[in-house]
Amino acid sequence: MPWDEGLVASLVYDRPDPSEGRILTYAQAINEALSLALDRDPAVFVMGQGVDDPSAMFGTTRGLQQRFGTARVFDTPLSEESMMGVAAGAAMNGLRPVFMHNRPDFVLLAANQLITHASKLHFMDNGQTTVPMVIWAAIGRGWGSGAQHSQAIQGILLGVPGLKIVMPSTPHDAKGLMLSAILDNNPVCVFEHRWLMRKDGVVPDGFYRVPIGKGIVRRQGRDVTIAGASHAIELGMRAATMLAADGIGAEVIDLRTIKPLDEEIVLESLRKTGRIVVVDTAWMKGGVCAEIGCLAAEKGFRDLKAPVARVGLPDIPAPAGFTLEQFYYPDAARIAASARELMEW
Amino acid sequence: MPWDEGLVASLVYDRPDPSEGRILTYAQAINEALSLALDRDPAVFVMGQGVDDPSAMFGTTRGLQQRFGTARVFDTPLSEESMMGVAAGAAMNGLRPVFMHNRPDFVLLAANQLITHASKLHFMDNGQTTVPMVIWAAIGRGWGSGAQHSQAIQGILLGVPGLKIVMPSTPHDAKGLMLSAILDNNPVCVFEHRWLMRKDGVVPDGFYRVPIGKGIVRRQGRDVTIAGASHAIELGMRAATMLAADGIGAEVIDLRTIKPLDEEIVLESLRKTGRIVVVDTAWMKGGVCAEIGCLAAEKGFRDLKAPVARVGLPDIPAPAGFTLEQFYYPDAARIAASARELMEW
Amino acid sequence: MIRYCYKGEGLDGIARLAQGHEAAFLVGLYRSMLRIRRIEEEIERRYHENQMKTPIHLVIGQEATSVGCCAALRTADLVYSSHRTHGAYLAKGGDLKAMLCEMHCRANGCAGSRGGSMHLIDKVAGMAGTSAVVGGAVPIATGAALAAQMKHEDRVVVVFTGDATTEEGVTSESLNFAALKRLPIIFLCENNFYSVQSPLATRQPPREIHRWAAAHDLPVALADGVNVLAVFQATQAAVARARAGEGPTFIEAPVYRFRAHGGAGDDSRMGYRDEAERAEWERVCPIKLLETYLTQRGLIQSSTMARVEAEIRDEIAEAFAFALASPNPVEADLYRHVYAD
Amino acid sequence: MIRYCYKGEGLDGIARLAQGHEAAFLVGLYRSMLRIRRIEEEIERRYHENQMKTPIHLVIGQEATSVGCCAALRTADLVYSSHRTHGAYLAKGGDLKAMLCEMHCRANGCAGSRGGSMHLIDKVAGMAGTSAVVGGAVPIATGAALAAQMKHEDRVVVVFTGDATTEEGVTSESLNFAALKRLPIIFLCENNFYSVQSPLATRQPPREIHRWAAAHDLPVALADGVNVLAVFQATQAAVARARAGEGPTFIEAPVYRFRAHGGAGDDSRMGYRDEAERAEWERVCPIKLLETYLTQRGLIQSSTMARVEAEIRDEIAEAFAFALASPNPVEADLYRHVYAD
Ligand SMILES: Cc1ncc(C[n+]2csc(CCOP(=O)(O)OP(=O)(O)O)c2C)c(N)n1
Ligand SMILES: Cc1ncc(C[n+]2csc(CCOP(=O)(O)OP(=O)(O)O)c2C)c(N)n1
Ligand SMILES: [Mg+2]
Ligand SMILES: [Mg+2]
Repeated sequence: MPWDEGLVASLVYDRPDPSEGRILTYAQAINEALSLALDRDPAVFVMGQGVDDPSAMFGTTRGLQQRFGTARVFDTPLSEESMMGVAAGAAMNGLRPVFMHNRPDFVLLAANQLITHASKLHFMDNGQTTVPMVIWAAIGRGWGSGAQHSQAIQGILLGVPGLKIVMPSTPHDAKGLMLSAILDNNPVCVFEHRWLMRKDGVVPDGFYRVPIGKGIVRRQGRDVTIAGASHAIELGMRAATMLAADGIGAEVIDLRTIKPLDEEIVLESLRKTGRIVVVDTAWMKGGVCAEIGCLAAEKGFRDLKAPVARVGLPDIPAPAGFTLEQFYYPDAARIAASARELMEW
Repeated sequence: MPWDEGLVASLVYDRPDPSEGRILTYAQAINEALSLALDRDPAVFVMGQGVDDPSAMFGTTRGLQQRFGTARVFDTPLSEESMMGVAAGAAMNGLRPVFMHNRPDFVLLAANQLITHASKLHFMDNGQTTVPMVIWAAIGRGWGSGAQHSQAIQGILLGVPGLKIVMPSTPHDAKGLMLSAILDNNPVCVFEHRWLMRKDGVVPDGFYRVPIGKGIVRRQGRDVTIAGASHAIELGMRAATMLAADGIGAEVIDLRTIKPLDEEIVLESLRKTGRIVVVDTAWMKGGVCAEIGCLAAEKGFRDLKAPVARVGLPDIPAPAGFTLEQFYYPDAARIAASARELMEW
Repeated sequence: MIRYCYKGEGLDGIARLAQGHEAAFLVGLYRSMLRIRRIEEEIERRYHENQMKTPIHLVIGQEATSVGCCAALRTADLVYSSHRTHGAYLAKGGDLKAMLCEMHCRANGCAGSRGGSMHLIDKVAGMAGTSAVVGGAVPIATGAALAAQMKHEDRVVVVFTGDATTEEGVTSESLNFAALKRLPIIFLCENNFYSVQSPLATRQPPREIHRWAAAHDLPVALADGVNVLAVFQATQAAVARARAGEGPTFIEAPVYRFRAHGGAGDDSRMGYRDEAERAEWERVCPIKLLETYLTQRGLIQSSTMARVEAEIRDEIAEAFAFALASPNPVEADLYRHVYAD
Repeated sequence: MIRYCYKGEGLDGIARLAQGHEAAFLVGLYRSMLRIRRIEEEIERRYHENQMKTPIHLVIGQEATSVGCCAALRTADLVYSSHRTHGAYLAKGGDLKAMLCEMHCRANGCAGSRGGSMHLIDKVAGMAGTSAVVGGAVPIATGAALAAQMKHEDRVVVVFTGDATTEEGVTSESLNFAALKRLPIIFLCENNFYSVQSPLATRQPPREIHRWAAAHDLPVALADGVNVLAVFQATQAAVARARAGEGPTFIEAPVYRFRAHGGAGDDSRMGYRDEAERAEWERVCPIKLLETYLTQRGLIQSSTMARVEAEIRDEIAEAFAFALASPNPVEADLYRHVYAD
């Protein structure tokens, strides 16, 4: 199972019941969203290193170039900063680029264009220009990706005004949020976790949108809230199952969008449970965990029965080796343990 | 008072009592630190756009090239990413660069070298190489700096493992922390606020260090903790004076280092006051405010008598115009109001 | 010591290129440059009054590049620029009142007091945007050219850059991409030999900037930047190529700024450049050169010149008065347009 | 369709450059290349066993660049590289066992199982570091050269890059800086015409990479990348210049990778490049070429060849056994070296 394989197939998922509807993988759902968007609107185009490769970005771009042509689906030079600016400039002039990166680390090469330009130009121009663009990146981990090929950068970008960030956890949402992101008139980062690419799920046919900025309750519970997005929900759901065995009712909140954040869904859940574990695939310091932890203490303080808990990456770069990775990345057991501690507080 | 002037002289400070010792401005204190470091160790050098200009980076680099030569104090091309890598490469090979930027926005052009390389190489190499370098930038605001020339990026960098960030608030600390940063064997960001450059203070002669990672209590109080760093302390101290008039005792904690954070000094103060207002010159979301707010709810929960409060920038890019700036930036009154609310909780 | 001397043909160059142009066209260029100069001078004169709480980067001395270039463009063509944006904005037809309102931080500024002098924009005139980050506008303009190409629009994009802008890697990346895709874009590099107070020689090895650009596989030109007609001609050729689908061009135009990098007045006395160097370039002031040519040939009357000066003076006075009488933004404005709907 | 053909002189080139070299030297180069090839083949053979949980970027087909270049260096000289690092590491004298331990995620790996195959390092051998980010090592190596210059060390730095690396703006920036400061550095660009599965033509306009580099004002060379002696010679000339304080050199060496971008086996059948193209280049396999020359001239005996093969085989077997028997890291290791003391 070398490299590429190892990167996407590290989890085994329960297969959904096909009687519930049409089953697609997460990667297929993204592919369908891109295809629909390209079809509906000639302004949409897809760019990125290797989007027309045979490996097709985990399959998400499979067939798009054949169907929509090389002008609308094209490979780029290795020039992340310029390409981000090119996407922004095209967006400011009537197009809707989807700029794809197979690792989020490479988005950092374009930090200046993303943070200081694309996200702020609409404000700076007093609303005269819009910058409708999607910055897609596959976040992930494992199989030796190490410190330079698996940084989850959502925490770094959380403080950037004017930017939106979505992190879907299911094939259904991957499609619906991608469509929303493409139709949004702002730069939207769509961060998808590699380990979800093979996940199956029921995906409606045709066009639909999952709203940006709205979370969803994945599981109801009265004792403790587990909040997160993307792959963290996978872990959170498993932790909830473990907790149920101990008689602890965990409510799992899938934020879906981490900026702008659906504060109300978190506070609402907290009103019920009074306890919260924030889970993120990125570093805990100054990121999503910190933001939601602070939110709980700021606007949900009256409901808090125990300290806020965060489960994410320690303040350490990602190690490359397999054994070290096991110590580094949080898992369901760690989330459950954290929740149990809050129950005993 | 156009532009340059407007940028550094926007505050009027109380002059310290000269009988307490030698008085220098903040900029002079930095100049003295650089000069001492260059003198003590031939491995130290200073690079950056305009470090040898007549305007000498607010005076911080005045006279250095004349004294230490063009090989050790030099101007650079406009190539932030490469220069950051050059500094890292030099640091990995026995030198101690101080890389100066007159605005933090420009550091973002080098995000890849700073975040993905300089900060992580020591870890990735299993400790075989060290990357002792200082990334200096003047943060600031005002006089039309706007969205692209006044971003305070400490919140963005807070989650980066392997990096240190110091933000001195007094001339004394500016010198002592700069010397510590230069002697530190890690990449250290030294962010200095423009509005402090003219501030006077007592600065000891000769070599001394202010330890990285240690905060300091600037004012004692029993009712509410105001925590922050850099220019936020200026505002916090004034807010404390206002609060004292209402009979509220505010304890002002100058973090000095925001990464690694002196958690203990915050928690210790919280044990006494049970209330905290976190103040930062940057965005509140996912930054220093969020991190310390979360910390309070995580490790100081038992002491918390009221919600945590944050005072920093709203989730909006900086406007350029003077009138809008007044609505945008927090001031002492807002901090005091925030503290009063906590008292009434 | 004069580091960077003028190497053009001066008046002879103007005379040579003026052949075949109508007098009215030449006078129009002259008027355009003079107008920019007078606006800049007035901004400079009033700057110490602290009503314009914004950085300024004057183009005094560099008027020929903006005017020569924009004279070869249509309204539908787009111009992007960097921090030194007044010249491009005005030459492309940007609204003077909106510009001065922006500089006075008024609600009706061209960017609603949110951009400041480094972010002048006038979409109607085709002044599409700027970046205060050196090199920041280069890929954005390249993206605008990509949009024009993909949408089959008959539109050329120009991005004004400085000499130092070519040191930013993003410029190399963007030249590569523009050449690869044969985009309808013109990179107009105003080489004024300095970046703030740093001379070219401390930032680049001794090479010619347009030759460096040429290595990215696109046509390049060296145009005398004090000769408005040379810039016009080079742009015209580049525009023709772009409209014909033949791709990008890089134009280097050596120029000199007579004032400080930022703010009012000259700062040569601080020592980073020789006053004699500025004096040499002032002898080939682009406006003076064209004026000399026009008057020597009798193409402009002194009465016309006086009228032009008066018109400009009145326009400027009115625009400043308008700006000073304009309203300040209110708090609610701050919260608008963070996100687009 | 063959997009990128071999344009060198093949065997004739070897024969021409072999003049004046001792047989022992030539056999040494041959042995070095063969050793790298055999190590890579064994890595490839075992990769599916999942013991090496790390990405791999094989240099099979590209051995001549690493070996030819490093043969012109001293131990004190430093080598930096990108993700495709095995060749440079081994040619520079990096420890094989430490490398294989790293690839097997063992505690005694050359980076303590924290770097993986893209971060091979051997400070004793002068293999100074790598970056998994394309272009990431280029400015770092430039900084190492700056350090050598500032410390007056007699040390040359080499950074290995790929063709796509020249599209990253940081490479342009670094060439500019190296030329400006006349740094003792060699940029060795292994142009294998592809970036992952993207051919050069979709990323750059039709230009020659070394000519692009030359525009940054530094000497450049084009060296036949399958001819180990051509690479040696070009490096030697560059090293001499660097040691004499005459500054940097950029060398482009056209080569071909016989395997997939990453992982084991070739992936040409996926369609992004023609198998015939690979076949053409396999005819000028750098090892085969030199072997043919050596045997034709009687400079190597078949018994010697057999002995070399056996030695290499034994070394490899032992190194793998060592790696597999080596300890895994423990949890406490994770917390070490986040910050340096
Ligand atoms: C990326 C970046 N680095 C530094 C600066 C600071 N800065 C503003 S203007 C300027 C000079 C740029 O020189 P050039 O491109 O030659 O334009 P000129 O000012 O000479 O017109 C500099 C260094 C900046 N704005 N952006
Ligand atoms: C900045 C960056 N962008 C993209 C990648 C993904 N990537 C890894 S290797 C590679 C190919 C680079 O091509 P080249 O420089 O020609 O080297 P080669 O692999 O051909 O040896 C790419 C695109 C990366 N590692 N870093
Ligand atoms: Mg300039
Ligand atoms: Mg390649």
